[in-house]
Amino acid sequence: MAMEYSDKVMEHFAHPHNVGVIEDADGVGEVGNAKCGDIMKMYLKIRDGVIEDVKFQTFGCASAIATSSMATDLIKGKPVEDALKLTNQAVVEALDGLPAVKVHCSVLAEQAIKAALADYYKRQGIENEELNARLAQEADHDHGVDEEE
Amino acid sequence: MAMEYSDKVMEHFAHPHNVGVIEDADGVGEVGNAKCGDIMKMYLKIRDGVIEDVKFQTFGCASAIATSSMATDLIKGKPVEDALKLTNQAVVEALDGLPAVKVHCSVLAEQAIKAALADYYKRQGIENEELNARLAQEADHDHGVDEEE
Amino acid sequence: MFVYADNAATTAVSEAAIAAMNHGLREVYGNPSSLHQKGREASAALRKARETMARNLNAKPEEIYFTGCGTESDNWALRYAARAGAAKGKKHIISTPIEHHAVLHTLESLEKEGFEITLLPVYENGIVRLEDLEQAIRPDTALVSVMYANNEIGSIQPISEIGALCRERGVWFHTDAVQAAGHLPIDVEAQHIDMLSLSGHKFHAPKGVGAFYCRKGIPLKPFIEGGAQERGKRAGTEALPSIMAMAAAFDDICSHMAENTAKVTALRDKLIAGLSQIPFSRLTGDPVKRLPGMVSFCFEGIEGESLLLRLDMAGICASSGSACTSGSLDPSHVLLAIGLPHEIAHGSLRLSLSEYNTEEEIDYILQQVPQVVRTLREMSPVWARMMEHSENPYKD
Amino acid sequence: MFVYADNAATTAVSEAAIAAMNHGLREVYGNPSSLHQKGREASAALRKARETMARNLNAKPEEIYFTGCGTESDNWALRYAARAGAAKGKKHIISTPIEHHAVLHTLESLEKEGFEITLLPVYENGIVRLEDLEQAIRPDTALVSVMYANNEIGSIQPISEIGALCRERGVWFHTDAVQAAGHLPIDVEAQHIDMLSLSGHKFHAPKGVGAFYCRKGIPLKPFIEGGAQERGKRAGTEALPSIMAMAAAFDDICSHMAENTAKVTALRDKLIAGLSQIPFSRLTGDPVKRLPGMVSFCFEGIEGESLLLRLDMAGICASSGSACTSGSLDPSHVLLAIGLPHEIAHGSLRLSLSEYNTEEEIDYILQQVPQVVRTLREMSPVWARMMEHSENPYKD
Ligand SMILES: Cc1ncc(COP(=O)(O)O)c(C=O)c1O
Ligand SMILES: Cc1ncc(COP(=O)(O)O)c(C=O)c1O
Repeated sequence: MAMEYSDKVMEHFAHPHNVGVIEDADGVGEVGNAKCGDIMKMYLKIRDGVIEDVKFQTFGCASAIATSSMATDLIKGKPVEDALKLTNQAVVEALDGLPAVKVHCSVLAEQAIKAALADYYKRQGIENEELNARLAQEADHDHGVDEEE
Repeated sequence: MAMEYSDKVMEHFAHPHNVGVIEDADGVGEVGNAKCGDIMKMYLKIRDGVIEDVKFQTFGCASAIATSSMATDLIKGKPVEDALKLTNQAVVEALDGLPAVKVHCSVLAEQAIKAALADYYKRQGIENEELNARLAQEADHDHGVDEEE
Repeated sequence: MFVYADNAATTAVSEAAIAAMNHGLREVYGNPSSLHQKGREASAALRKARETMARNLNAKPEEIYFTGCGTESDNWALRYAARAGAAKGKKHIISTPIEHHAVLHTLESLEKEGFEITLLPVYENGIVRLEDLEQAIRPDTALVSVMYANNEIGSIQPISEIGALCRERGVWFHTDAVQAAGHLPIDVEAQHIDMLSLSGHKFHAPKGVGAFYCRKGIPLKPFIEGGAQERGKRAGTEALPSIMAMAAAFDDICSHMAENTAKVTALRDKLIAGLSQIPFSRLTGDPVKRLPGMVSFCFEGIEGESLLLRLDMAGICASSGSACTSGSLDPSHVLLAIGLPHEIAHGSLRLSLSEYNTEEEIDYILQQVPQVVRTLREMSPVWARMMEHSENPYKD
Repeated sequence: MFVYADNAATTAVSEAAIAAMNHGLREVYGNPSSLHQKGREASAALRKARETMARNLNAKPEEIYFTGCGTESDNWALRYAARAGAAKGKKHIISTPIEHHAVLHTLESLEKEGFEITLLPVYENGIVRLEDLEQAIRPDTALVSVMYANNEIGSIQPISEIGALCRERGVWFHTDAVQAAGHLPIDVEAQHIDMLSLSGHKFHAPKGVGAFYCRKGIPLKPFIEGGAQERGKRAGTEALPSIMAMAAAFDDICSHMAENTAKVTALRDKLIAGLSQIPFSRLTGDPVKRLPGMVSFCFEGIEGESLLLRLDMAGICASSGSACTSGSLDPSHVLLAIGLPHEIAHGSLRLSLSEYNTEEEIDYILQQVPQVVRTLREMSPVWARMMEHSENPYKD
């Protein structure tokens, strides 16, 4: 049976927000790989602990593009602490749901943001052990999930 | 797939010729059995070696009735020698063919006539060895065929 | 006059089904697996049809699988249950001798492959007894398959009781509901049915589409393998227009079941009463626990095909035994299983009614059948012999 | 503008098929097994449909069996040949890695059941080589199953040569002709085909009906068991209206094959030429030995589903890989088998045309696809990386 995307997903897919590159980004994160069919790259501009600007580039299906768009919307203008707490569930909910086989896209969006934040911390000379550990763990986990499909 | 009967078969089935009983018959023959779903009984009135009258009773399918009707038509008014030579193929041909699964009905008609003729010979005190032998053999053969279906 | 009274063989297609079919053919022609708008449209129609089927069986939509015919559903149930059973060392299957060939022939094949098959007795009325089933169930029983209602004599089995017993004993229960669906109430939950087969063309949907219900939790495996259609359980592009037509027909007939049953039962009982007047006739199957439209008789001294073709000449479409076995030289296995001798079983007639039949048609049948029976008896040597020992009712 | 360009997934139903279908639904509603007039009418229509199918394949009517779908035909061929082979100690089957899942998944099951499967290489153009087949055939080879034309890249196999080789070596040859039937000439005699599968909905018949050809002399056994339909070889009441529709559609398309091929090939080649202008694009499958309507491309740096849904928004129905595998996370097994790396295989687009398509539609596709590809590339990090090493064609 054909998958069904919500209107919200289709709206963000058709007219994604925050597409592009920030040349002088303060943090850049990329997750996924082309072999699996999804790559997301996030660029953050952070001033005074607030995400002033965010842009993304995504190679992937409609839900990968839509979750990228929605996730960037959800963190833009927010304090870094809030962005760190963004979950993939929050992205899925904001999009009025995703087909089961596509939920991994929202995980990727969450991870891409965290990877960009980790990069930001690193550039700031801050080692956020917890974040790094979680990212490493999730990358493993995500890979596991992919293999099960 | 539904079996298909020729118009000739349907005509003889709908309006069979020579149905009935000859009370003072010179020869009577019955073949088949109700278990197999076909019984034919033939009555012959013979004068001067000619089949003056013939009647039949049949319990059976449309082709059993049609072959009885046609077989009696084919021998009525004919010399006994001709009746002895009647083959089931001749009956089938006269009916413009029979479905493969129904050919055994024509065999039954041939046998019924032969049985009636054997009875006639017997009553005349003539032992027609050849006829009796053939009847016995055919009865076996026919039974064999039925079991193969 | 033309009377179609062979609804157990197949039914005329309803206007509701034809309309749904044409909508499917003209508009919803996409492949439900396709992602584009035509595919999504098709997928939505498929979902709706599945919901409709489920609702009318009190099943969940994800428990319904669309198939190519009732026979495929039966094959699937038996082949799957056998395979799953064998994997656990259970190679015993219980059924009845009056199942449709779709079940019986598959059981014969399974027997050759090493399964043990128990066929429960069905007695003169064509109905199994619970105590027989109770005794037949063994620790290695993989499946009980008992048809809901018989296609030749219309007898209805105690499905709820069988379901409850099987559930209690932890044995899967499949029912071939091809003749029941749309004509008798079905509630897979209340009746504890684990698997069920149905076929559209027995309730005014087109031929060539069926459904298979399999209770959630049973780890069903495909019978037809390939693409991921039907949640990976039944491959092959879905027969969407036919499926839409079947759902429309099923919804239609299920929502009119009470009134249809009242009407058809009245016609049936009038016909049964009238035909019972024919001397040396007998109703086959249970007089009460029978399908609303099923009139099945044996007339002694004559043979079914002749009867059927004479009625056909009079414009009445009927059947002798099951349509599938017509053309065979043996009388129906169902009539033999209920203990009729061969020679009587040969004289069977089945008139199967639907809500499309009218009282005038019944009157016409009641005028024709006795005449035809009489004509055929008058040329039957078997009848003649019977009359040597009885009073000939036709002597005037 | 609305353009349906997904004819390899399924086709719109033709007027000829709809008319035949409705005739079947309204008039010829009897069961072909019934003896009465409605049954004989149905049986005659069935015979006519069988003759029509046979004539257009150069087969004999008694070599044609109607099935529920192409998948059932494929399952039947493989399961039967495996069983017959096993009985003679032959447990080796030869096929290709680009078969439809109806074949591949059945082969996987057979492998688990102890059969040995050889999948011939298909090279970059997706076509098997005779010398590979010649070497693969063994004394214990039970069947060679090679599809006539591929459903994703359209490559056409050397069927006549394969048939001749198999005949010479005494091995049964089955071909899945689901994509070929109605679009490429088929002559089962001249091409030495022993078994062939086809499915109506790929040539403007409704979904849910297929056919299986099996050469006379092969002692075919049923896959679906039950009643005596199809000369005892395929049980289940025949899907008569769908069968009539399929025969009408098949006759229609086969008798217009030359003109359809000319028209569709011209549209295809125009579309291929136009899409080849897109930088970093590549045609998949053989450029010449391909289905008349099949346009299959990979566009680097983007992903197929996005492409497909953007085109859908523009009114163009297309597909990425096979409709059956859409929704899976893996790229198509066909594209991988012809050696494309995963990341490129993910960017596949299939536009499959029929004779219903027009030149304006092609122009419209040619206007939309490059735009959509460009838009998606502009948001793709993969493309951005590629452009670090090349001249960006979109830089103005
Ligand atoms: C090559 C091929 N084989 C088999 C099939 C299966 O046909 P169906 O879906 O009608 O069962 C298809 C289409 O889906 C196909 O393209
Ligand atoms: C009781 C029963 N089971 C199964 C079937 C098979 O259904 P189909 O012919 O649609 O495959 C029939 C009818 O033919 C039937 O009456």
